[in-house]
Amino acid sequence: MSSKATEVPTTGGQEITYLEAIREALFEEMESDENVFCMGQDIGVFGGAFKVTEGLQARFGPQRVLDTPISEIAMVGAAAGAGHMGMRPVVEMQFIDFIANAYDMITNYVATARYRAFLPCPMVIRGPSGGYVRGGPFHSQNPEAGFIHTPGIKVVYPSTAADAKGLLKAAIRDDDCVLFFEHKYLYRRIRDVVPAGDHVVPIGKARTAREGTDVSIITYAATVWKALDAAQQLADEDGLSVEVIDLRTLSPLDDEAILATVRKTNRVLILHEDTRTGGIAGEITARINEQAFAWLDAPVLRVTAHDVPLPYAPSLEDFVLPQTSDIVRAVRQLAAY
Amino acid sequence: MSSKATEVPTTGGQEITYLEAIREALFEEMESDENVFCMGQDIGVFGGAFKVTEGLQARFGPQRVLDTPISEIAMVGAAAGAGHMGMRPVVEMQFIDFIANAYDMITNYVATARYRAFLPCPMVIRGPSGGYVRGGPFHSQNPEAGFIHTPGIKVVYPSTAADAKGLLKAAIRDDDCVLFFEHKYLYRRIRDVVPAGDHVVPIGKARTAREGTDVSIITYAATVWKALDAAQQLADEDGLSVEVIDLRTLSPLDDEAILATVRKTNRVLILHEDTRTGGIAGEITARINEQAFAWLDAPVLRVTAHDVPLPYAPSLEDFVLPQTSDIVRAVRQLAAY
Amino acid sequence: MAPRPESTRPRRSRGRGASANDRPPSESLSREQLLALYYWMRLTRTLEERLVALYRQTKVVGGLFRSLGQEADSVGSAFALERRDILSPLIRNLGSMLVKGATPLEILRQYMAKGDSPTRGRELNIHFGDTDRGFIGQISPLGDMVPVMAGVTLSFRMRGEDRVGLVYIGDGATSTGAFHEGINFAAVQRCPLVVIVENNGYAYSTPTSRQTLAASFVDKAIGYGIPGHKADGNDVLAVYDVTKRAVDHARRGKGVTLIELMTYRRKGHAEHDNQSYVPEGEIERWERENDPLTRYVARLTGEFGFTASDVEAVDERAHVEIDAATDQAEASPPPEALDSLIGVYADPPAAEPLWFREGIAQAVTSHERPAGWGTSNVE
Amino acid sequence: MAPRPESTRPRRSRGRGASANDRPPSESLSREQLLALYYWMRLTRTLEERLVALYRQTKVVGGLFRSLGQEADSVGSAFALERRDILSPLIRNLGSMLVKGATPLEILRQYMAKGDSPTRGRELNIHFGDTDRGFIGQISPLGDMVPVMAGVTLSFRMRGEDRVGLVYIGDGATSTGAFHEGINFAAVQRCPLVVIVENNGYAYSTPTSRQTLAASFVDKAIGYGIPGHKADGNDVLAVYDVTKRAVDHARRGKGVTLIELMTYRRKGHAEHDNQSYVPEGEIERWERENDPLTRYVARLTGEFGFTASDVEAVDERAHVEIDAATDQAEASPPPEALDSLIGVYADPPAAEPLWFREGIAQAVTSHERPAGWGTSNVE
Ligand SMILES: Cc1ncc(C[n+]2csc(CCOP(=O)(O)OP(=O)(O)O)c2C)c(N)n1
Ligand SMILES: Cc1ncc(C[n+]2csc(CCOP(=O)(O)OP(=O)(O)O)c2C)c(N)n1
Ligand SMILES: [Mg+2]
Ligand SMILES: [Mg+2]
Repeated sequence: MSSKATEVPTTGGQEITYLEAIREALFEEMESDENVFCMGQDIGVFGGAFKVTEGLQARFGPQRVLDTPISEIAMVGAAAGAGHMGMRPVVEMQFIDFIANAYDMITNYVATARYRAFLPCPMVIRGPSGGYVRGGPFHSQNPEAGFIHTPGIKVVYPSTAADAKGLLKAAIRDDDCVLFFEHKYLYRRIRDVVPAGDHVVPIGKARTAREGTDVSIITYAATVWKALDAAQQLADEDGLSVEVIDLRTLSPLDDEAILATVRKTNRVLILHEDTRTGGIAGEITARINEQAFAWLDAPVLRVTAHDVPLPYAPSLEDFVLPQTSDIVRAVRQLAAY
Repeated sequence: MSSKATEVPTTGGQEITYLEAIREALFEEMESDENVFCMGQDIGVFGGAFKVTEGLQARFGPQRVLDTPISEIAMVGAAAGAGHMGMRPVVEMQFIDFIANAYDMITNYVATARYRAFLPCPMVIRGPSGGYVRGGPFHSQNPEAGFIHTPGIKVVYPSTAADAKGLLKAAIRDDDCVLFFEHKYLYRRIRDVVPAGDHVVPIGKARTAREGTDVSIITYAATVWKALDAAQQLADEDGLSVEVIDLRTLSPLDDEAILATVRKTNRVLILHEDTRTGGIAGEITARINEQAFAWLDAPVLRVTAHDVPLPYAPSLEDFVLPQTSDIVRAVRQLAAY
Repeated sequence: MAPRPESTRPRRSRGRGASANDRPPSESLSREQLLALYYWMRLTRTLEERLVALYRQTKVVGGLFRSLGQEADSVGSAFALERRDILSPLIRNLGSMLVKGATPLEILRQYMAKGDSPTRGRELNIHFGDTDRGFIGQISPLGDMVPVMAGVTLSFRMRGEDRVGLVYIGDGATSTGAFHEGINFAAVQRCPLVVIVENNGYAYSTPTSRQTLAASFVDKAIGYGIPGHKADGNDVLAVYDVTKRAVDHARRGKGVTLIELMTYRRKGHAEHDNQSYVPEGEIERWERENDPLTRYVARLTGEFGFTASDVEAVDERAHVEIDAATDQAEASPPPEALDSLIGVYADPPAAEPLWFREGIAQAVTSHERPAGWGTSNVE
Repeated sequence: MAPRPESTRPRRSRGRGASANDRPPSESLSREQLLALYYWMRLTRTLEERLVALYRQTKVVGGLFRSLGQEADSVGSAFALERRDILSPLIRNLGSMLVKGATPLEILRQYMAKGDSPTRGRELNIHFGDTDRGFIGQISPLGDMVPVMAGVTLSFRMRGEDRVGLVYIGDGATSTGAFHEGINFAAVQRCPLVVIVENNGYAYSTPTSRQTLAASFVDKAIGYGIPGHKADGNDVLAVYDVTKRAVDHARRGKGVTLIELMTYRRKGHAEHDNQSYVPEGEIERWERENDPLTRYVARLTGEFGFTASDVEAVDERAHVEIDAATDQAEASPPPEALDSLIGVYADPPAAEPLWFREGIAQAVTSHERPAGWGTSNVE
């Protein structure tokens, strides 16, 4: 363990990794609100499988950084119960893939509690998500589509360190359950400057990651970076001006930002790492159709993973997941439509 | 219990209810293939909460019509294990809402078994689904969106007695896991003539429920009947010719049938009882955009439930769910676009 | 309102030889409390009988679930809690909810899906709660309330509050993963929680012998490393005693206890269920030999020295209360359609009506209604 | 290939006084079988040591999971099965898989994600199976294999087949709902299934004391109404004995048995884990005093009369086999990209490449690769 471990310093104004940004958000919110506590498997002394919670238990004690049994149903249910009583639990899934085990508790109990029983569930479920890391079918999932479909749940999926920190703080302060997906490929690869002070990014607001006028790419999480690479390549090679919208929040969707970019470029590519059928791109396409059909100069197109469980070998995973070259090809097609 | 109970007659050529059609399919498949067996809560002596399996245990014995503990995870997992060994289990969820408890087992284990391990899961998970019956938030769900997103699973949702029988027989014979959603509002309200003999309806093929040339309504399950009512009203009152497509299978979607109707009417309404955001209408909209954008004379529109848990009181449920009047209004809007 | 446990006045002085711990806690109940136990059981039964009448008049929306013959289990256990404690009832714990302060009027409005019911018509039957009065409403997926109550009581422990939780689980629902994960979590976290398995012989049509091979549900306690106790669920004082001891144990920081209460479901799973699967004579035997009200009345008028007219006065009072509540509930309006869009989230506070509902009033008044209920056995 | 249980030849005649049932089944093992037990344990350890070397050379894709110190648990239990029986291994049951016929070559190809590995590069490490040889590969979500094996053995019972199933569960994974639902289902359905809890002290960093309050996992048996036995998991013959008896019990139609094997995980959860959470000296003590190979070698060369060179010959044989397998595995090709689209369903047999992959070859050869692994601790 690094010496930093027991301190969990709060930076601000400095360049830190996506992972450190998450740890800082946890640290700051636990400091400022005694109702915030963390629970999960191996998050205490060990600091979690990815070391996101490293140092938290040393700082806040085992009562507030709680190692649980391997019981995703119980973790989520207990968070809801504690939430009813005014606590603000943050539950870590060791890998987000295991959120499937708590699907009933999340969609049936937590999501409906306020509506049917006027009971608040101010809680966050967070965990390492996504592929490109040779994790195979059960350590690479992007479970957002299974949850944006559920009224009562919010879903957040940041792509930068600044957003990771600011959105997690907003999620912890939100009075409803927020699923906070962390892209594990970005944990230690992305670092950027996080504003000093109490940096909170509002839930429900997208971000323009790159301005452009010819074609829009709407995406989130790890593929934001691929979209930016593709945009640069298309500027260099084709002279195309590509706008990249980073959704940041998947539920509720930022319709305004989506419609604004459609009206601006009239050509939209939706890009996600999740499998194609039933992925969130369909929902966005429908919203664009309903609200901005007249602005479309070309069909809304999707670049997504193939509809297969994510395989493990590099050659297979790379084929199944969307790559920059795919985005380039798709944008060229849209621009030429 | 009716005297019919212990006989489970096979009709064919006669008018029977949607529920009787399902029972007949189970009966016939169990008769013709000794590997087919049923399991579920209270399906044996009691014949199930809706009496779908009434008479089956008397005919086939408790070994093949098996009452299980209240254990949805175990029911699905055990079906998969038995399926690996060459059996063809049919699992009943007492209400389909409880399929959420087995979400991990279905999406992680069953859906991936063939792909990652070359293990077949020839099994059916079936159960009463859908609203309009004052069932409240946990006895009215339409869980299709949570599963069409999962490669490796097929999803079927019939609207007529003939299809209920024919699709269930196809599902039982399919070599992969098929989720078979039965709309409980239709159980005893719909009756139609089921063809005699070994009536099998292929999975993956939609049905034209009504021919038309002005506007297409793409839908499935209980709302097929609302679409037909609306089409008649629109013909009578507006002279509009509305085509109604009954999808029957939701995964895999019948792209050909969808595109054919788009090319024919150039105006499409997608209608589902499920909540709006993340529902299957988005996926269909995206497919139409990608493959038939040039044929669209108007935006693809959606009529769906509102994005709330389904409330129980009649006045609330009726407001939240799509009604015929909504369809009429939406079609008029499309026709006038 | 009958006296609640808070107003405890010892009924008799402590026996000289026995220590406080050995003596059943029920020996400390006041005469008012002894009669209150009967009142809650009678109120439960009378209210359910009224619900049956309303159900037959098709005024109940959806199914009706009875606790006939199980009233002692609900009432005796809930009576062992303090007002600040929290319990999570199941479909057959109407009695527990009444003890915890739910009113017949609320129950009646709930069952009739009225707009001024506790859930404003959003949820079924007795699926409602009130954390101030100390009960949290269940949801239908069985077992889920065990993890939730683990979390409720975890918060008590974390904050050092002197509060205890009580959660019920049916014999059938012990087979769910949620029950297992929740009780294990609560046990290892030493939450102040009492878990009561209500063994009423059946889960819908399924007898316990097809639910588990265990000889007793209390045998599960050792596998969670917690104490387990079994009691006669149709003896309201025995139920009170076993629960009170477990509650005290939890309050002393000793963690979870599993209790198995032996009782019997005399009615079907819901009102529509004809119980064809029940062996002949079984129901009648329980009714004849083991009705919790009959048994308790015998003790009240026997060893506790109440008169028959004391008992009748309680019966009468329950009737009068239920009559009044029924009149009031029947007069309640249905919910307003637009209320259906309010409060899914704290922020935003309401969903927008969808575009095809622009003429909202018209859409609501001209909507179709189903010809009849599609199912009579919703739960 | 060492002799398998099928070729049983009694090692010594039955003791006169003891009945067949009382005598440990291991007394009937032949000398070949006694040596085979050692061979499988040694092969497991040597293969894992080779995997460590390959891991350090970054030839292993993803994490590496060791069973160091637990080899007796896997080998002794799997050895109690017949070839027609089916087991479901966990991440630390490499030894069980070898006994059941998995080859070192398959394991090596799997860990290196080769195109000719048993899953053609689709799944991780030892996540693979073969129903012909009698093992079914696990998936990562813990506990799920218990319901699956309940179904496998349910099919044996339904068809009247003389076959038994064996499923392992970690101390940590006993906390999952899937474990609970699966073992209860199997018990009440009287499936011919043996459930082995491998108590190796930890679940990742979590000691059993934070997983459950139960004094022993075997205490869970009574709550499912099934027999439970506890044994020394580092004594290969004790493991064989306790498992064999449970297997025979299941084969006689008597249903499920729960076995708890006491062992210890001497390595971290995966190779990257530095075990900082382990009390000082604990690992060393287990290594010194309770290594299953060392202990068994002492018995082999002691009471069973084998020579040191008998033992060395086995060690040598294991080494030679692993060397040959390594050379072969390293020469294997990676999977073909297009194979990723095949076999999600029986029908259709393959998915289509998406439209933006029209120039497939180019897309595959020019794709980006991550600069390094994002995680070293995938499981
Ligand atoms: C997870 C889940 N599966 C199935 C059901 C359907 N169901 C409702 S009540 C019931 C029987 C419950 O039996 P038990 O737990 O013994 O409670 P009792 O009705 O006897 O009080 C069943 C199967 C459900 N509500 N939840
Ligand atoms: C449902 C689920 N939750 C969490 C994990 C992450 N995880 C993988 S292995 C492991 C520890 C397992 O411990 P144990 O069951 O004792 O097995 P051991 O590794 O000791 O053999 C955890 C938490 C998982 N695989 N599945
Ligand atoms: Mg019961
Ligand atoms: Mg372990």
